[in-house]
Amino acid sequence: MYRFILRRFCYMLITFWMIVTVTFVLMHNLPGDPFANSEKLSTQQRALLAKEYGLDQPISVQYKDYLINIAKGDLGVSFAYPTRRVTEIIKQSFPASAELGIESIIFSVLIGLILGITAALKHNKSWDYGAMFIAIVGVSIPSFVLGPILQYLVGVKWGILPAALWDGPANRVLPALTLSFMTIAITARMMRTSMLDVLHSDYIKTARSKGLSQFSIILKHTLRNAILPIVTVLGPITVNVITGTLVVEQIFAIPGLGKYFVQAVYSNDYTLIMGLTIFYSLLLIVVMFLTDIAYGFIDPRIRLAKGRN
Amino acid sequence: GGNTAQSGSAGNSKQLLKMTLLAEPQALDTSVANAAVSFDILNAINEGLYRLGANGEPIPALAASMPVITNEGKTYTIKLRDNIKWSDDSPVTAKDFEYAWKRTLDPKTKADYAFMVAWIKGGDAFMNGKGSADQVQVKAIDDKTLTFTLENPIPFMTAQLSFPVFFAEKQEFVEKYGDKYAADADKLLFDGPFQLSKWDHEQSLTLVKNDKYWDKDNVKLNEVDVQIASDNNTLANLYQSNAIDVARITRDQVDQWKAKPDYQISPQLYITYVEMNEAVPALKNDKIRQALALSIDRSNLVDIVFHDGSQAPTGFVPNGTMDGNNKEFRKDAGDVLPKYDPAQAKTLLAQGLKEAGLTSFPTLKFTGDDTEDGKKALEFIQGQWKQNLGIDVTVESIPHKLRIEHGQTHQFDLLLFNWGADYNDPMTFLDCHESTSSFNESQFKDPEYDQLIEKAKAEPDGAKRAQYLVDAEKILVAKMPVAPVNFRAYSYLVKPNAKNILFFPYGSEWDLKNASVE
Amino acid sequence: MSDPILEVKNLKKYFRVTNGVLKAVDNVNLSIQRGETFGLVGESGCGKSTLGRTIMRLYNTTEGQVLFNGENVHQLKGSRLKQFNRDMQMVFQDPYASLNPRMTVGDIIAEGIDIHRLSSGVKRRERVSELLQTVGLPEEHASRFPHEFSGGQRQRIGIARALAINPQFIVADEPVSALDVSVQAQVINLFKRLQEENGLTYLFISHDLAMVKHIADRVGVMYLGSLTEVAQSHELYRNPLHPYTVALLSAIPIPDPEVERKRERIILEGDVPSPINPPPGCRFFARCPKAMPQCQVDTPRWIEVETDHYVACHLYK
Amino acid sequence: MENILEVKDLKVSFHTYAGEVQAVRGVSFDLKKGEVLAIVGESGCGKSVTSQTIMRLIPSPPSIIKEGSILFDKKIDLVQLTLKEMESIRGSEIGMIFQDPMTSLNPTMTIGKQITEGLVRHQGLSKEKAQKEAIELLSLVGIPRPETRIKQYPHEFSGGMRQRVMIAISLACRPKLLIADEPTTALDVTIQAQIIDLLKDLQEKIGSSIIIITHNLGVVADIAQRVVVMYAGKIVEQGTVDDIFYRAQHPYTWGLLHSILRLDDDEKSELVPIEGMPPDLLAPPQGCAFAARCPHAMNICLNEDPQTQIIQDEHSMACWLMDKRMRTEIR
Amino acid sequence: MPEVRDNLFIPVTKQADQQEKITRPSITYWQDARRRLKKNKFAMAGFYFLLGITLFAILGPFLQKNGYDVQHLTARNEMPNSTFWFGTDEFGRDLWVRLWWGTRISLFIGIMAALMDLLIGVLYGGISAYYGGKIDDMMQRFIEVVYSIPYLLITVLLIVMMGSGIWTIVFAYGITGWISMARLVRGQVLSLKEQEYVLAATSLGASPWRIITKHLIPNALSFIIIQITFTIPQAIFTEAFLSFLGLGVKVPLASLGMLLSDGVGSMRVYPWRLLFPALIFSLMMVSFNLLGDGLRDALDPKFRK
Ligand SMILES: Nc1ncnc2c1ncn2[C@@H]1O[C@H](COP(=O)(O)OP(=O)(O)OP(=O)(O)O)[C@@H](O)[C@H]1O
Ligand SMILES: Nc1ncnc2c1ncn2[C@@H]1O[C@H](COP(=O)(O)OP(=O)(O)OP(=O)(O)O)[C@@H](O)[C@H]1O
Ligand SMILES: [Mg+2]
Ligand SMILES: [Mg+2]
Repeated sequence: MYRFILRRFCYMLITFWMIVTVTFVLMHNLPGDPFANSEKLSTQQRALLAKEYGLDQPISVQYKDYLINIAKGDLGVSFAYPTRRVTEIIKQSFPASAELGIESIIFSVLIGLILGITAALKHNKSWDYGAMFIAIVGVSIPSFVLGPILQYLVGVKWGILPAALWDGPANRVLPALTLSFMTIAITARMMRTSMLDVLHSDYIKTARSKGLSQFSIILKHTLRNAILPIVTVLGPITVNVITGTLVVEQIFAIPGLGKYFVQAVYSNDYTLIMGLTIFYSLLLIVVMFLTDIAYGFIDPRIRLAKGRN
Repeated sequence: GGNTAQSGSAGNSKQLLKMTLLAEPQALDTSVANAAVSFDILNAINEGLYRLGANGEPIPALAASMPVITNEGKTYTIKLRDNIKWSDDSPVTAKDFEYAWKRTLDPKTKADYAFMVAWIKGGDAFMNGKGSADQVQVKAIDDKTLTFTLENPIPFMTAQLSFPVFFAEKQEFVEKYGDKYAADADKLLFDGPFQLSKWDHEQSLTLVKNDKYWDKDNVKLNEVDVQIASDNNTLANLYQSNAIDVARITRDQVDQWKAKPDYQISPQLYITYVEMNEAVPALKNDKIRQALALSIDRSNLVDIVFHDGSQAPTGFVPNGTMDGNNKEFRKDAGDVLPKYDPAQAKTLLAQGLKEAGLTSFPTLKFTGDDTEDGKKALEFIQGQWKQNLGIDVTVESIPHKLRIEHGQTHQFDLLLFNWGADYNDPMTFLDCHESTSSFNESQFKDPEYDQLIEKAKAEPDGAKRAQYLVDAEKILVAKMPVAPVNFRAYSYLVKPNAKNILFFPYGSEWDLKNASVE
Repeated sequence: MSDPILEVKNLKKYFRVTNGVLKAVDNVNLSIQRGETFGLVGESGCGKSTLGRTIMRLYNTTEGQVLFNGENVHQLKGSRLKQFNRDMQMVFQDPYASLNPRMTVGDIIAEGIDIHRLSSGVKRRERVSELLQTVGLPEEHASRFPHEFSGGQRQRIGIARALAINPQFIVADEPVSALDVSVQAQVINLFKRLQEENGLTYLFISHDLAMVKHIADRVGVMYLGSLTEVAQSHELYRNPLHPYTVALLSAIPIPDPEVERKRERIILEGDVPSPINPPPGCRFFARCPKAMPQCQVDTPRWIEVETDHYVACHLYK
Repeated sequence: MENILEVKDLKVSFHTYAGEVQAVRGVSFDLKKGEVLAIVGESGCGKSVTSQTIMRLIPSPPSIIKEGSILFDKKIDLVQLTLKEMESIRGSEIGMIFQDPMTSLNPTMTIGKQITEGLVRHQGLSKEKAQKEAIELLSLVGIPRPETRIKQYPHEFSGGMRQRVMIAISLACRPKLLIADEPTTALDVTIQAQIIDLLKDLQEKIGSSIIIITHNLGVVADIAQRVVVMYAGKIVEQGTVDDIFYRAQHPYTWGLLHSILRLDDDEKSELVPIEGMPPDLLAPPQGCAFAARCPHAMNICLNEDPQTQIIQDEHSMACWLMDKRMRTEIR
Repeated sequence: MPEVRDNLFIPVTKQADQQEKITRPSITYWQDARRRLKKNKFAMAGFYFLLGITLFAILGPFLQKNGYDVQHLTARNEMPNSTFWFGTDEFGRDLWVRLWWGTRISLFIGIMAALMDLLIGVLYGGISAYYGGKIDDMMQRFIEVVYSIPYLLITVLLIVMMGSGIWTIVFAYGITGWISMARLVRGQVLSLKEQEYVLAATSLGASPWRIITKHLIPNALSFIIIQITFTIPQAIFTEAFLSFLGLGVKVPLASLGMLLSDGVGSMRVYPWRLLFPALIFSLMMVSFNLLGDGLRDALDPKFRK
């Protein structure tokens, strides 16, 4: 087990280092320099600034310094927000994104599972087609269309929920719903497929032959096994949802991390770009690792295979 | 459902006003602040020596009275009020101003707007790392008296002292927080009408009335809740659902609201024009440049692309700009820009091409911002040229920052450019076309024009100076290095019960000192 | 008259798996004479297929050699390798997985012909028809797809594919175990007929001892990666020496109620252990009814108890 | 002796996109108390469908029971029961063992849980009692250290042990009838012997009647008292083991017996396969389904389906060769 | 009991051929799949919708005399009428023409993405799995790296570096979009190469090239086709998303995504500017999904109904 974790960790470091390097190279090939952002600065001033941020150094030195800083857990100061460290920006903006992402994942898993299970249990009947149609429609409406429509109808016209902003629990509903549409579709389809697989498996026949009721078979034998494949994709999906909230953030005025992914590139904010990449990939790697472990908890076969060492 | 503007949520006795900002203020450090969103907040929580009135006139704020100006309009001596205090109860002194201005000039501070403070003698050298702080001619004579000397006489200097870059900063406090100064609500000192009580980055800011403010009796609002939201639709929707009291809107929302009492227009000292790079052979010819300018239907452009109260330009200096002699510049100069005339443009183009020895107009690149306005304007102008002159340009929209760099390094053929005033004077729009200016992106070179600008800069007499500037603009019209397409305005929705919110044409967008909710 | 076509010497094939080393084939010695049928039996997972595939060069060896006509097959290169590929062929266990579902039967059978450029055009077609007839299928079937055939027919197609390049030696890896009893005989008869007609040599792998007894001249019994006993087939059934062979023979039910009623069975205790990181000593130790303390420590040697009757067991000295 | 099960003229079909698959086309047989009955026949002849229809385990749709009755314990017609009523019979009155022990157990549930489930459901035992019972069952089927084993998951068991667990599950409520659908096909020979031995042993101890489905005639000879031979969804011959092995009358049974190799057969005689392949049940042929492969087929076989005739006591078969009009020479 | 005449009790004489008669009708795998697909009403509906949309994307603009960029400043924001079938936008441009042009662009991007998938994804996954071992290990690491860099970041970086436009979007998709295809193909090839028919070919001495082209690719093809039917809508979706961020194709050309994000802004005043693009977009997406689902069911023998 230790060896497994150690190996995994080494791989993680290598992947990580490559990501840092790739981004570093890409970033330094961005046209423009970070201080082109203001019309008002004179050339001399810019040179002074560049010097202060070490941008006058050869790339190799900058690269080395950067690696050293990362090792120390220092992601530097944002160029565009000079009073804020990159770690602070992430710390301040991530919670909203994470909350939104997780809420939308909960939404989509709940609705997706219900749709998927219904479809599988009523395989090839109108319920199945209906559920799958909802799922398909879900993937067919871009969030930047759905968001404004929900905002106007629910928030303004009917006045049921806040139209935007990030104040209380009621403010979460619309953005989370908008964000979850895509994942609802994905989970619903996956759940349907894997439910069908499980329902046709031999051990369900065994369970039936014991005289268990349909309900307890589904509850005790089917769900747990059918959810397994979804657990594996849920991790990466969650990360993507958390960081891919840009559109929803903008529409619903949510103080999340998403917009920085675009903004940082536009403002040549080197430190922020690097910081975001590192944060994202770290998140992804860690989540995938956790997913593996979670998978082990649900599926005893995996638990043992790893534990044996 | 529908429109409930009249019963706006502002109708409360709590004197709570709900505002929005389009973006997170990047810095609330008065030296570093560089955007309207920051200026808006700084104007509320701090105060300069003067504050602008409803008509843009300077009113003594922390200063006790108007400055005493000597030395041919170059030396200013200003007395401070007696009862002015920082929020930590220490008095605001002239020293705080001296410190703040020098700090702004210090290259280490990375202040975008340092160039304004550099109008003071010795400032420019220090700012560019060549001089020292001691050589900057600003001095606190005693706790209550500040004096400084300018390089050139500047007629609008008193008004300009209301700009946040000229605010005071307390050395002790700034140095205590170092890099983190002004990064959060608890790392700020206040001497303005409000205090910043809460700052949730990227989300909201909460302002509460400052009880230590010298003029607190005239401050009616108890609290201002400022949410950050940028999407146009979202703002309109929030306004309509009474979640905010003030919203800036554009285009389609304007159509929806313009008949309602909520709707207000605030003209800006802000111009949009097409830069034509004279290094490109086809654009060297005056007639070709004029043809390009004449073939743009500016009134339609303003209506389609901006549709927010913006005006079709009548010159290079926008409406509302004062001439430094207490008159409006546009009234002096008149409507100088030639009218939209496709036929004339066509003839000019033909003549121009012949003069330039070209058989046809080359396919040039037309670059602009990738903002919605920017893209729409590019699209429109491209269509105009195509339909009126039969010429093709390839359109390229790029991020704002990249566009600025392209401009400054002259890597463009045609460039859609926005320029907002830093101070209320024609100079801010005209001196960038001087051949030596680092903002002379079109590489326009006209010795006569340069002379006029230089004369105006050194001229202490207001009337003469204004005339030089009027003449300079005429040269621009004749040569047309840039083709103005828009005098910008902003459209606002304001709940009818929210009173006395001031909207400014430059610098910060709004001022809430005297605002109230009925 | 010793004319070995194939010799396997100290062959080992280990697989690296997540939790250790899986010794699928461990120290196997074997020699097969030209023209004979060598049967290989043993329970599922004992390494029969692995042995067959290693001989076929589908796997590399971990240790040891496979000599085919005196040449080490794992060191063949170039034209010698091509010749080897023509000389030795394999028939697979699963008639459903061993035919490419996207190729016509004709193309499947002619694959070897195409690879070795033996013939083309009309000649190739003629050869395919001939092969189809040889395995008892009408020649029109050449244009059909595998999924249109029954298991027995598919297996015959697999055999035709192997025969197409005139091999001397065929490794038949459980060629009939996936078939219904009623069609197994079709395929077995075909194997026998082909051997008579073409003088082929077979390595016939199966877990059905009755089947192996019927077809093989000599039989090897495998247990957990190692050979435990090798003998002439009638000798092995009449006089099994290794306790495992004895138990195996007694475990096979005989389709005759009279016999079954009278028969005394040796039922082995326990299960086949895992081949991953196996303990030292005799592999059969844990289940052996005649286990001795020595068996747990020493790996038994390979000895010839009688002429041509080899066994690896401490019971025999 | 008393019959525990009477299957009468059972017909089961599947509705598929290609049409109606007539998997079982009129099957009748009886099972006596305490008897072991074997059903043999080629792959796809309807053995599993028959047995799963008894348990009503075949999903409907796509399947339908078109005709027939399954009288269980003299009084209940299983065909008429609702699924709810059936649930109380499954596991408690009738137990079932499936072919593949590797996939028949839920991989994410402990063995103990899987055994006790049925007990809790049918006998209303408390958790602890059921647990004790499970331990007992495991030792009954010969699994060492059952106390620790019940907490383990299926993947920690070998194939043979899993099949024992399956047996323990199916016997948990001491059912009157046990159906074993190819219980040893997926297992090694030595393990197969263990399992068959165990089944025989348990049958004596518990006294259940057993239907064992297999195509291994050796297993049949070992364990069964009576045999049903099926071909293409019909019973072609049934009788005692001796009837079938020594006095078989149907050409298909002959073919089956001939194509099997015997270990104790000394000479290497030529094998006699049954040529051809079974008919497609989508469109079963007119007449006798075996006619196309039958070496003795007559014109009538291609046109008319033979009726079942009793030959002697329990021995019956369906073939025109037994017809009185049949010329004796051929026989 | 039917009447049975004695003369029927005569042995039949059989030809060998008759014994071997194959009862299943002789159709190829693809014919079988096509038949199953044709039976799937939804998939066929999707297919015909797509066909129609493609036709209109090609021919639609010619049904109107206006170019997509011609501004009718006197006819701005017009409702659908007999001159402008789908109305006009704020520049007075014909939305009918613009819409079909946009559809054309979106479809083009989708198809290019599919080609990328085939070119990069299939090749990458195939090579990685076929050679296995160290090569596979390294190639998998690389995939991990690409996968772990935020997709949006890469895309925006690229657009900033190369300028926006159709080709940039296609290129950006090419950098990240092929990963799922590569993974899928890798998984397929990994299991296919252990199939006995591949081993059989190996033992016959087949070259890697022959194995890849004759055995591996044909058998992974159905999965590849299905993946492509998912890739295409995904690419279109991505472009729409980028358009919303202002990173789409160059004006005055507009993709479907740009028309949509334009339309959203003015949906309350000029609803038709959202309605028509949204309708076509959703129809396209739904159709691709239905067709993809149908293909999956049709090509997978397990899904036989
Ligand atoms: N490629 C491989 N990687 C790892 N282990 C393998 C591999 N191939 C076979 N094994 C293992 O090697 C052992 C022997 O396998 P092999 O297939 O040779 O057995 P077998 O005797 O042919 O069994 P069967 O009768 O089931 O075909 C088994 O435990 C199997 O799991
Ligand atoms: N779900 C189903 N849908 C359609 N046809 C089916 C289904 N289940 C079984 N059949 C058909 O019913 C017939 C009988 O199948 P059954 O499973 O009973 O055969 P079997 O005798 O048990 O064979 P085996 O020995 O392979 O288990 C077969 O032709 C099969 O194709
Ligand atoms: Mg094998
Ligand atoms: Mg069966």
